[in-house]
Amino acid sequence: MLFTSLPFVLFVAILVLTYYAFVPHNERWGLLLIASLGFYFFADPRYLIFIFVTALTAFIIADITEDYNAKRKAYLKANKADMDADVKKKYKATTTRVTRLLLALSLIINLGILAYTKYINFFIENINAVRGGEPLSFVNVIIPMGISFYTFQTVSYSIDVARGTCKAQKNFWKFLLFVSFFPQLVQGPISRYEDLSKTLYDPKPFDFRNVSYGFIRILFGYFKKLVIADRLVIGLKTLTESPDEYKGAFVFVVMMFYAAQLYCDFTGGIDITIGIAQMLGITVKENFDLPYFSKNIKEYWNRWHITMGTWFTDYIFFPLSVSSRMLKLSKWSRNHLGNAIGKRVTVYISCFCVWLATGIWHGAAWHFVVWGLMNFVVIMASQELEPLYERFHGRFGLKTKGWYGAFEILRTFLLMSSLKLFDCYRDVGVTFRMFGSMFTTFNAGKLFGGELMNLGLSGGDYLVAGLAIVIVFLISLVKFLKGTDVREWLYDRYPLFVLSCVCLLLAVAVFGAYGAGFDASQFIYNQF
Amino acid sequence: METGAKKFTYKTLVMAVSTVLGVAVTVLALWFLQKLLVPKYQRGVVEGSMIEEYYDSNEPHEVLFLGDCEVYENISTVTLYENYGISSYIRGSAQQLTWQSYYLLEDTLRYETPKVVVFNVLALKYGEPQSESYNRMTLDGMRWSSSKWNAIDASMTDGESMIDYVFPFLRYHSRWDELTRTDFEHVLDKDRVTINGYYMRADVMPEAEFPSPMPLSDYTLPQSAMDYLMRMYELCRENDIELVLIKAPTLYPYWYEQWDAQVRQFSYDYNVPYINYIYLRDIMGLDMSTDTYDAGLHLNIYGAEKFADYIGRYLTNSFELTDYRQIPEVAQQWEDDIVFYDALRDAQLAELQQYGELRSWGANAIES
Amino acid sequence: MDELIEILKDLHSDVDFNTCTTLIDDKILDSFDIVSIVSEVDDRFDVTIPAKELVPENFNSAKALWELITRLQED
Amino acid sequence: MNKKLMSIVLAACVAVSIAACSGEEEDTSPVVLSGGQAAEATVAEGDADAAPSDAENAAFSDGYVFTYNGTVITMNAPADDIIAALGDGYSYFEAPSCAYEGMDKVYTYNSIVVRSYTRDGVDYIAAVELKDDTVATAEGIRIGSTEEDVLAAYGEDGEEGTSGIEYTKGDSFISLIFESGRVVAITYTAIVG
Repeated sequence: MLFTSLPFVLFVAILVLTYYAFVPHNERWGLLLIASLGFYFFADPRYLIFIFVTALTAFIIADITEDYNAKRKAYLKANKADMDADVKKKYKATTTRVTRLLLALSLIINLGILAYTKYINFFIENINAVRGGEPLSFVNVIIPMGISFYTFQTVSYSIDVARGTCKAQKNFWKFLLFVSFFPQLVQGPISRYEDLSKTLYDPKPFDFRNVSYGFIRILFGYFKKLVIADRLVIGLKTLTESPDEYKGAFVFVVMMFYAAQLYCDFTGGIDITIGIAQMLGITVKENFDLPYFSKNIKEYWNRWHITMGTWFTDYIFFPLSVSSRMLKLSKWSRNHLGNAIGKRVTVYISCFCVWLATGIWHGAAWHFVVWGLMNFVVIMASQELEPLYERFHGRFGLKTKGWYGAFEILRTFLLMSSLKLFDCYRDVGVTFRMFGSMFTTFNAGKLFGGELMNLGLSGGDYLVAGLAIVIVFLISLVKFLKGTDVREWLYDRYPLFVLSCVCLLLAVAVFGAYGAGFDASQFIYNQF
Repeated sequence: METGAKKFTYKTLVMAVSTVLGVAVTVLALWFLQKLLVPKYQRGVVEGSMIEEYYDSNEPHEVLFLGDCEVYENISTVTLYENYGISSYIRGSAQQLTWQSYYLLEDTLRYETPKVVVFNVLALKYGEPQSESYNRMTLDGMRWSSSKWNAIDASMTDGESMIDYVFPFLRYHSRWDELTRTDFEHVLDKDRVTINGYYMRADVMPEAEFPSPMPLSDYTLPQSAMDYLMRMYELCRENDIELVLIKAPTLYPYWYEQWDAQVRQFSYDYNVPYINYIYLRDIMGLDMSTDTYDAGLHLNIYGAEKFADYIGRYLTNSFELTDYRQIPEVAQQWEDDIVFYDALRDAQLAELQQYGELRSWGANAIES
Repeated sequence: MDELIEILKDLHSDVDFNTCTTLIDDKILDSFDIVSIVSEVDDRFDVTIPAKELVPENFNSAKALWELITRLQED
Repeated sequence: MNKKLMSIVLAACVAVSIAACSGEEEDTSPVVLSGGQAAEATVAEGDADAAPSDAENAAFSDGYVFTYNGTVITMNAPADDIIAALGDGYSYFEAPSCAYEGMDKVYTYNSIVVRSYTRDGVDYIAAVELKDDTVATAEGIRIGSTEEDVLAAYGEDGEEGTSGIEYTKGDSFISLIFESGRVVAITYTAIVG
């Protein structure tokens, strides 16, 4: 059941009605659980086993861990007087080992399932490539929908409970709802238990404003996704399927199309997710914060797919860089390589690991790995060049000039769009070749030879997509410059709000790229 | 305090009114857009208008023809009336499949019960759904009933879905890019394209030689098609309707002898008349150098009148049909049909005189 | 506390760390800065800040950070 | 919510899913949709750009291929190039489909008949019929071959019809029609999806 399918729309409509009309407030989470499992069931019943096993192991081990931690605390408190520092330390060390083992068990099972389903064939493929001779045969596995997202949710839960920063959920069914909450199952966001649990089990009561906000947000999500993203996909497909026919200036077209397509597809999907949650009175963390208005790549990654970024920071980057081994390495390198370089070694190692993991997380393929590492390289480069920039900015007083800000935004946008080419061509060699062709044989004139009309998009399609992009851009621009949320502005002028809803709905209905004639393309992050 | 409360009610009122208005406008707009965006089948390809047109015909119909272009282009309903007083209707459509004919019969029985149902057997060669565009032309025009639902269910090809038939808007929304003048002119009402289901062509293109038929490794007519023929037979029996099977006198697509034998066997087993008019071309006086408009695939008005005259004689002799020329109320309606028929013929002849070909009908009239 | 402010000043000379209480919320300190702070604190105060303490509440102001350090020292 | 009831519902879900699991194994190649383009990167297949270069139109079909006077004819391949390559020696017939939904074209050569169908304004090869024993299939069968020859060349798993046997391969099938133990007609037909 795709977000863009009619059954899904009906499913949500019926759910929202039932939710408010027939189910008492304290039982609403139960309805959501049934809906979520139903959603999964209709996608593929076998998925349920995977999500069930993941949720159950994380739940049980977290439960045991919390009990154990509580006992340990009580023991320490009760025997405070009798223990000297040494005994205390020893006790602490042994008990910490136990909690660590428990955590490791939970993570191995959860991440093991993820690794097996998603990466086993990638692994075999690469072994075959290296080993030569009789190739190993591929394993027939299913990749459960959204496994990367819900596994990351259980992992963060397990770690937080082990750390004691989060209270464990004692009701398995409630926990299962946290893992399987259907709007975010398809492409995130990756919610933290601490955040989501606040409203998931105790949603806000019916509030007309809230439901209206959610409703228009869903419409806007569909607008971005169906009118823009799914339309541009058609052109992108033509351009990237035969790269050698479309070189030079066309690669730039690919960059622009993909930037718009990916943004609209992904943020549109998140709008639908958060909008549904909002209609249900549940607060889901924002996943985007005007990413294309970033002035540098680091900022970009703080604004794009935020929940993934913070997940990697909190559970890989920080633990890695503040581990005792890393701190020791840091000391060593500072002594031997000098303060300036030494300070960076550990950060860079951690950062490298994060981006390697990010690349792999995006998909079992080398072009993702390369894409991740390219991000690492660019971030490092800009980090190293920062003092230089600073001086440059200082000398010309550029920071204060508005046009320079615009330039920085454009620069970051183009840089990120270039990196995304890896995802477009899905082949490292081809990507480099195509990227190069932009500089060797740009030939802008070719674009106007009528070839743009042969990509599968008509003049009308370009017009509609163009206008829609302008609308999306203007709404973002207002938010960026004035900080105003257009939704709120409209809601205060309610008839305008209704008019906007009607226009959005009709625009999606008529201009949406759905149904016969359009390939039903899935959300980009669907299988992650 | 009081003004506050008043303000509150005023605001709530505005919100309520605009919400209700918004919903109403949306529903209305979607309804209108659906009307605007669905294909109109009014020029060039008119075959999609035929099934719907039946519901506008008020005469009683004692003879009902079912089948594909081999009935709706080959039999002049006006000739049947003029020569024999037979009031008939052709519920034909492009590449009408056997189950579609069956469900169209079911559908027709909701409105009237003919005495004779004539089914053209060419479609028996198809055992599976064939093409979406033909499905649409046949099914979209049906009024909603369980028959329509079942007809759609039996006809859908891979990739089609019921919801697209329930809301044709979902299927045709992307036509906003291709709308023509006709689409705007016929949003709400459609012009008549047939005379009781007969699609007239007055141009002439002599029959050419057909390539020899391709040999098949298996000549068994598909079971699914034969099953629906059986259901058609049973439905007719239940309703005291005489079922007649015919094969129209046109030679292409090829009607294999082995197929003919199977239909003959059915005719023998169930005592249903079956007439293969391919063998009777000379007797009915068909001259395929003048009686076809597309090199022999279909008959033109001259051929259709000859075939209608011939089949009409058989129908009058074999069944007790009413001579509606004697019944003034019906005759009056038929007179109107004849006026339309003659006008249509004259208009086509005028164009042929002027241009040497038809411009407002057929392939030349298709808007792009 | 002064030594801590010094560490922070080394990272961002243009921020008034005595008064600012939104170091994380306003994205003044990024993840790289935090790692630097942890390693400096480890050096100078001999206090290891574990990963679980790397939360916005502990880094939003110099004061909060100082409280964290003293708490860990006592432990 | 009634806890018991819910447990039952969930247990049922799991039970059904396990039952479904033990059912037939679907093709579940690890396809990762990441780029939005419906072009699916099938990891398991490795490099997909190693397309066969010898027969250009083989890329359009994984079915039977017939060669006539050096021209490769593949079912469902675009017809224009193939007809051009076959040269001028044919007689031509065309028949528009009902309601102008396409055009069936028939090209009759000395020893074969080629038929095409229309899809979205483009002609594709629909069928090839072998008319005499001067031409043979790639598997060496010609008019006059015996039933045993056919079974030896194509195997035993054909679908037997009332007058011959049919073998399906990819998006095409070949029909071999027998009369008293000998092949009297051979046709290739495209399976139009």
